[in-house]
Formats: sequence, C-alpha cells, structure tokens
Amino acid sequence: MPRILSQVLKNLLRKPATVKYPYVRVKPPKGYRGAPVIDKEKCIRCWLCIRACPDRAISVNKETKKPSIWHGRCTFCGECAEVCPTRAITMTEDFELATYDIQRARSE
Amino acid sequence: MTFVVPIGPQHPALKEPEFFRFEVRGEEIVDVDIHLGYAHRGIEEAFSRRNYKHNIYLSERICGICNVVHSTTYCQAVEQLAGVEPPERAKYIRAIIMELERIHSHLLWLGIAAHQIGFNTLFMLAWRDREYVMDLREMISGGRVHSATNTIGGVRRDVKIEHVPTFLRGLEKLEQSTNYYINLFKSDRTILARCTNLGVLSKEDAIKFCTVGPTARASGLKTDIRRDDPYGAYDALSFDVAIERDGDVWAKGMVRLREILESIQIVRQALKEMPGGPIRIRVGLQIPPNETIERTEAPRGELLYYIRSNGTEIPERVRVRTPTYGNFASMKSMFVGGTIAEIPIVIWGIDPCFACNDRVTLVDSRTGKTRIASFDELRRWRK
Amino acid sequence: MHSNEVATLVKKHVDDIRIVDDRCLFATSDKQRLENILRALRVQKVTHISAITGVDTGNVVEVIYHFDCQPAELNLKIPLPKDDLKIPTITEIFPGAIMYERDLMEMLGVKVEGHPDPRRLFLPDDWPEGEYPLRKEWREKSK
Amino acid sequence: MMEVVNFVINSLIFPGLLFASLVGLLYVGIDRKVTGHMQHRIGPPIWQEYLDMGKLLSKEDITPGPAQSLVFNTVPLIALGAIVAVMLFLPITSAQPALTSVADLIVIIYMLNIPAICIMLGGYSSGSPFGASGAGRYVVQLLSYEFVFILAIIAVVARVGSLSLGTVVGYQVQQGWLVLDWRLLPAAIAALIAAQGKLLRVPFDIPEAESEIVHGALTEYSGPKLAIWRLAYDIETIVVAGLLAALFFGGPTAYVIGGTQIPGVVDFLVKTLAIVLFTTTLRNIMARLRIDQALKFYWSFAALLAIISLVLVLAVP
Repeated sequence: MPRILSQVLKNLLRKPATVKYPYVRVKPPKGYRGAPVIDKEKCIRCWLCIRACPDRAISVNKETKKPSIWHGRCTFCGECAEVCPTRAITMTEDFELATYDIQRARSE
Repeated sequence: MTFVVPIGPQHPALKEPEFFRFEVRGEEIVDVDIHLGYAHRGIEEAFSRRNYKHNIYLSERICGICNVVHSTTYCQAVEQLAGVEPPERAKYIRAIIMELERIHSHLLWLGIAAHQIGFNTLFMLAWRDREYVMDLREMISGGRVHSATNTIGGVRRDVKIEHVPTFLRGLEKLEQSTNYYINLFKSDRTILARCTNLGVLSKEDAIKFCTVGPTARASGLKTDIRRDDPYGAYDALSFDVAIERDGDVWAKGMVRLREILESIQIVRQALKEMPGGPIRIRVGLQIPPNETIERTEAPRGELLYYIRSNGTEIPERVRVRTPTYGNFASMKSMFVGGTIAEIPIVIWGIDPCFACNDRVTLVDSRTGKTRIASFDELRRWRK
Repeated sequence: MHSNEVATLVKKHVDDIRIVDDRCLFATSDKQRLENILRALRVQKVTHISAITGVDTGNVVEVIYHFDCQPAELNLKIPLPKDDLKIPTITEIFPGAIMYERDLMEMLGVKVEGHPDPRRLFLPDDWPEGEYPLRKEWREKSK
Repeated sequence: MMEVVNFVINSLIFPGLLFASLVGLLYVGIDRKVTGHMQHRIGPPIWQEYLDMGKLLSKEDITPGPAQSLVFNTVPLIALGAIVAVMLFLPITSAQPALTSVADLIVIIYMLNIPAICIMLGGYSSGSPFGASGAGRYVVQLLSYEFVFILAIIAVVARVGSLSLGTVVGYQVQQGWLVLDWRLLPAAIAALIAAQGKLLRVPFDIPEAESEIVHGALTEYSGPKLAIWRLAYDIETIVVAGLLAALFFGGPTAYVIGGTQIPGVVDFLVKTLAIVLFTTTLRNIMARLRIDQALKFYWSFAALLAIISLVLVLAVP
C-alpha cells in the first residue's frame, strides 16, 4: 500500500498522461498506415492493386475507369501502396474515418 | 443442492463473448462447463479459399492482441513449405516485434487483472505504460495494433537507425515501471489477499491437461517454445524462462511480469546484434504439395500452425491451434473448490483470448434457422 | 527426444516415416496400432499433445496427432476411409486431448469412440446432424 | 404557520434536498476528478455528476418484466427521503441542527440504514441473479461495518455523556476535537473504515463489484430510478462525512478571520470535503477485498479498534 500511495500522490502533482483528444491531437509517427488515397493522374490502370488487396476492397469505378478503395472493407495493410508501380496509392496519416454512410467511405 | 450461475455470453468480467456455466453449492463451485463458439468466424475454412499472400492478413485477424505472432508463424510455415530461408535481418525484426507484442499483451493482462480485483489505479497505470509499447510498435510498423509487417520471405519494413534511441528510451521507461509493478505485486497486501491460493493448477494437472505458456510455467513446468524449439532469431538470443511454482493467479501474474523484463532484454539484445543486409526475398507462391507444422511461443503460450499445400496458390488445409484452446481443458481443475467471487480473476488468470479460440467453423446462411436471421441482419446493416 | 530417437521408438508400429529435420517428423500408421504408439510414447515421458488436426483429402479423412516429444514434434497420421470414420479415444492416455477430439468430431464427423464428453464444442446446439463444415462435400455445397 | 414554512424550507432547500444534492453531486464530481488525477489521467470535469444526473433523468423509465412490483419502484424514493431526513439532523451551520430530538444519534443510525435496506429490497425484487447476489453481499457487508460504526459512536457518546449530536458538537467547542483525544483516536479510525464500507468504496465496494456482479443490487435499475439511487448515494456521501465531522472533527464552527464573519457552513463544507478526499485516497490505493475477507477485517481489526476506544473511554476518566 505505501508503494502505491506514493505513486498516487506523485501523480496528483504531475501532468496527466492523457490528452483531451478532439481538442488536443497527437500526430501519428512517420510511416503511419492511415487511409489510402489514389492519385488519379498517376494511375495507369494496371489493376495490380486489385489483385494484391487481401480484402477485395478495391474496385473499378465505372465512370472514371479508375480504382476506388472502399474503407468499409479496407484493413489498412498497405499492400496496394507497396505494389503500385507508379506510387499512385499512398497511405496518409488520416485515421478519423468514422462516417454515417458506410457506402461513401471511399478513396476515389 | 446445487444451482447454476451463468457467466456470459455478455458479462462484465469477460471482455469477449463466451459462456461459462458454473454449478455452485452455496458459494462453492462444484462444476464448470464452457460453451465456446460465440465469436466464430470460420477462419480455418477461409484460409483454404484465399491465396498464400492474402492469408497473411487473415492470420493477423485471428487475434488482435497477438497478431504478429500469428502472422509470423504462418509466414514461417509457408517459408518452410516453399523451402526458403528469410534473411537474418528479417528474423531479428520479427523477434523485436514479437517481443514488443509480448510486453504489450502482458501489460494488458496486468491492467485487466487489476480491474477484475477492483484495483483501478493499477489498471490505469499499467495501461498508461502499455501506451509506450504501442507507440514503439506504431513507430516501426505503422500500425498500433495490426502491424502488417510480416510477409512471406521476410518483413516489409526495416527498423531504421534513427529509431534506435527512441527504442532504448522507451524500453528504459518500461523496465522501470515493470520493476515497480513486480515490487507492488510482491508487497501489496490487498493484491496478495485477492490473488494468492486461488485458481491453483498443480504441476500434475498442468502436465495432464497439456497446458501451455504462462499458465503452465506458473505451475512450475519449464516449457517455452522459444527455448525448446527455437525459431527465427531465438537461437542466437539469450534469455531466461520465468517460472513460478505455486500455480495460483499470483504466480501466473508474476510469470508474466518477469517475462516482460526478459522481453525487454531480448529487444535490447536484438537491436544491438541485428545484422545488416536485405529484409525480404521474393518467394514464388506456387507451392508444391507438401505439409508442415510450425510452433511458436505466443504471449499466451504455444501456437501451432499446420499447413498442407497442394501445388496451387491456395493452401489445402490450414489448422490453427491457439494457446487459449490448449488451456481450456485445465480450467475445471482451477475452478472446482473455489468461490463465485474468484471467477473473474481466475478466468483472467489464464489470459483467455476467445477470439483466438473461436475460429474453426464456417457460418453458413443456409443451414440452421437461427443463423439465417442473424446473417441477413448483418447483411442488411452493412448496406 | 530428437527426431531420430522418436523414429526408432515408433518404427515398428508405423508404415512410413519422414524425418523433416532434427525437430520435426511425420509418420503414418493405422488405428489398430495407435494405442501401441501412445503407450510407447508415454513410457518415454511424452505427455504433451499439441493438437489434433483432421484433413479431408477426398475419400479419406486423415487424423493427425501432433505430439510434443521435447524438442521433436511427432506428427502421427492415421488415415480413415470415409465409410468407416471411427477412431478410439486417446483421452485415457492423454487427457489433454479432450477438447481437440470434440473439435474433430463436430468438424469432420470422425466418431471418437469412448470419448467422455462427446458434445458439440463450437457449433451451435441446433446445428443439423450429419453436416460437417470442414468436409470437402460441405465446401461444394456451400459455394 | 411559521414552523411549517420553516420545515418545508429546511427539508426542501436548506439543508435538505436542494443543498444536499448540489453539494453531494459536487463532492462526488470532485472525487471523480481527483481519482482521475491520482490515476494519472485527466478525469471527468467536476460537474460531470450533474450532467450524468440530467442524462439519467431525461431517459425513458423502464422496469423489466420480472421486476414489476411496488417495492422495486418505490424503494429509491424511500432511500432518498431517508437520507435527506438525516441531513436535517446534522449540524450544518452551527451546533444546532435543523431538527432536534433528545437522542438524535439513534435516529441518525436508524435512518442511515434505511437506504441500505432499500438497496437490498430493490436487489431482491429485481428478479435478476446479479441483483439478488448483490443484495446478499450487501447484507453481509451491513453486518460487518454497522457493528463497528455503532461501537465507534457509542465510544463518543460515552465520552460526551449525551446522545444528542448538538451536545457532542458543543462539547467539542469547549474541549477540543474528539479525534485529538487519545482515547477516541482508535474509534475515529474505526469510524472512517466503517464509512468506507458504508459508502461502498474500494476496498469495500463488494456489493456492486462491477467485474463480478455487474452493478450488484442496482443492475436492473435504469433511467430516472437509477438517477434517484445515484442522488441518494451522493447525498449519503456528504451525510456520512458530515456525521463523522460532527462526531470527531469538531463539527461546524463559525470563525472570524480579519474581521469577517465566516459562517459555520463553510467549515462544514471544508471538513466534509477533507473526509471525502481521504476516502478517495483510500479507494485509489487498494484492491477490492472478497466479502469473507471484508467481514473478517471488520470483525477483527476494525471492531478491535472501536472496542479498545470504548474500554479506554470507560476505564480512563
């Protein structure tokens, strides 16, 4: 008990270890695997990403004839970004992907 | 006269859905029965419908807490099937991430165990320190929980030289706080009152029921796959196997806490001795018919993968034996004779991971009437 | 025991032995000789069974016992033809196998004779009789 | 006429329902905030209890089918009423409480047990195994702490020679705080330990141990009824602290600092807050005991302290 008592009293005087999240943000480290985005200019339609995706989250957009990633299935493994020959897909640091409409959770 | 106390499928003592049926006489438990299967996802069958590469990510999804050790075991097994050897540096990186995972898993255990015995301060402090490990893992793998680092033939990300100082600082902090927890565990009267002499698993029972991991080690059984059947870089790394003799919840906790210290040493040693060179080699995924087993020491104990290939890109059969599954047979001998108040902490003593456990079957929407509704509901909800 | 020692121990009870390396070997036997092997292993202080795997290979269900012989892992295959899916229980000699045998029974329909607790383990209680989700037929049906 | 108006004001506004609930909710809010900081996190804002109360009150009132009964629905109100009534017997502004009787300590002891009994009734009538087992545990817990609590009070009574709380406070104004009397120090410690059990704080939160039996007797309560329970519990916090302050720590005293008259209620608030913070510290440095361990602890260690104190008071003049 004395051991934890001293720790508890010390904690009272220290700055808390937590932050008030929506107001204070902690930046993810470099190389964080957040939401993947597709640079349409760079895409050469090789469809390697579709083959590499373990979750079948990437499909072809019928209008633009370019791939689009559905975040509802994406597991953020980063295989598509790795396999893309032109580096058109990159993993961003964006992790706040909650949405009311799951169908619109897409990287076009 | 006995009556039945149901624990689960949803119960605050269980962090995952599982059903325990305790038969009690007064406060004393006379029998326990476990119903598994509330978190079935049909993973073993799903393995044989995806190719080897996609299966890496499926194996990571078996369990969130010990995902790296699952994918490492899977990748090592496939590498054995394909007859390739990953580069040395990749083995060391795998070892580092696996040990970080062990630290994080054991601190998580400590936090929830403290919560089960009503010691919320220790719960918060343990999870605060767990955050340091998560940050380290995030730094080297890009994900806090799912590392997605392993691939067949090596690893996908290198440990960069600029990461090393941050690593050593983080490990220093962890070592300090782990030592503090060990002292606390040894001296605090209320923890001792709640954890000693309950859920005792004798050494004979531990052997008889084939228990694995910290549960077996707390009963004085010196078993550790890292030492018995070294894989990856563990041949070259030196460490002690922490064992205790009492077999009660306290001993299980102590084994885990001491393992954290060992893991910190392993990570330090691996960082120092890590050779240079490539981190991955290319492996053709047309694997000739063969079969293999691979065993590793997950945070909860021995993890076994059996894979049979059939010449295509898709495995014929993947069998996963997770550590919790191996420990369930011994549960009865831990509970019988105890009291109801001990249930949560004794269940948590073996560090159960039900998601790990329930993965065998395939949920089909066409058989079994109750399934139809739930599956359709899921579908509707998804769209 | 290392692989060579395990191999000499079980040699006379098995049809075929494949030593992969110092710590892993595969052996094939049949269910009549299974108990002899178990007893031989038990005498040599092998107490740990890692898992039991069932593999459906078409007409035959292979039951694979994974024994941990410290450090070698003995994988003992028992092929069972599909018209006679019966195997004696090993829980008398290895009590730790109780869960694995229940799993084997419900997933592949192998009847483990003399099992002390032959209920379902993972599948729901209203799962239809005669449906075994890891069988080849079932996979065809559910496609 | 005046008396009736006075009584209504006393019971509804000060020191009754309004004052007690405002202060009680604030104290529990402070308790939660301090707990947060002790656990090295930020914790909820101090007014979190008000927000929780508002949320619970605005929710739909649901009574589960098996629990449909008069007992289940009325016990929260009875508990709240009893605990607010105790508030009237406590000296808050001066040594004189709002209501007096000849032996108000006995009334207080009785009234303080009514919420406990109500919780048990609610638990047993809720039709849930968790509620029943929580209520069962509560019975055992009541048996353990109540004896110690009463013994500690008897020690004080024997020292002062009166069963009236007003007299006890008046005695302390002349003779100094009773906790500073070496004969009564063990009784004070025993009473603090008993208060920890009475307020269901770790290590004695056994009847509502959430990892074992969900929320104990209150498992099936939700919405407004749960809000009333929470309110009763929060007021109980300040009532028990106020009782301890009056018994051992001199009660409310008015001071004059630098020419300004500081009313006794400020002293009351400071003392009760100090006692609440003491229990907060205790609950953050311990693990929950098992019910048998708690029983053993109360009947051996804590009861011994109280008995020693009583014997000393009687033997040493």
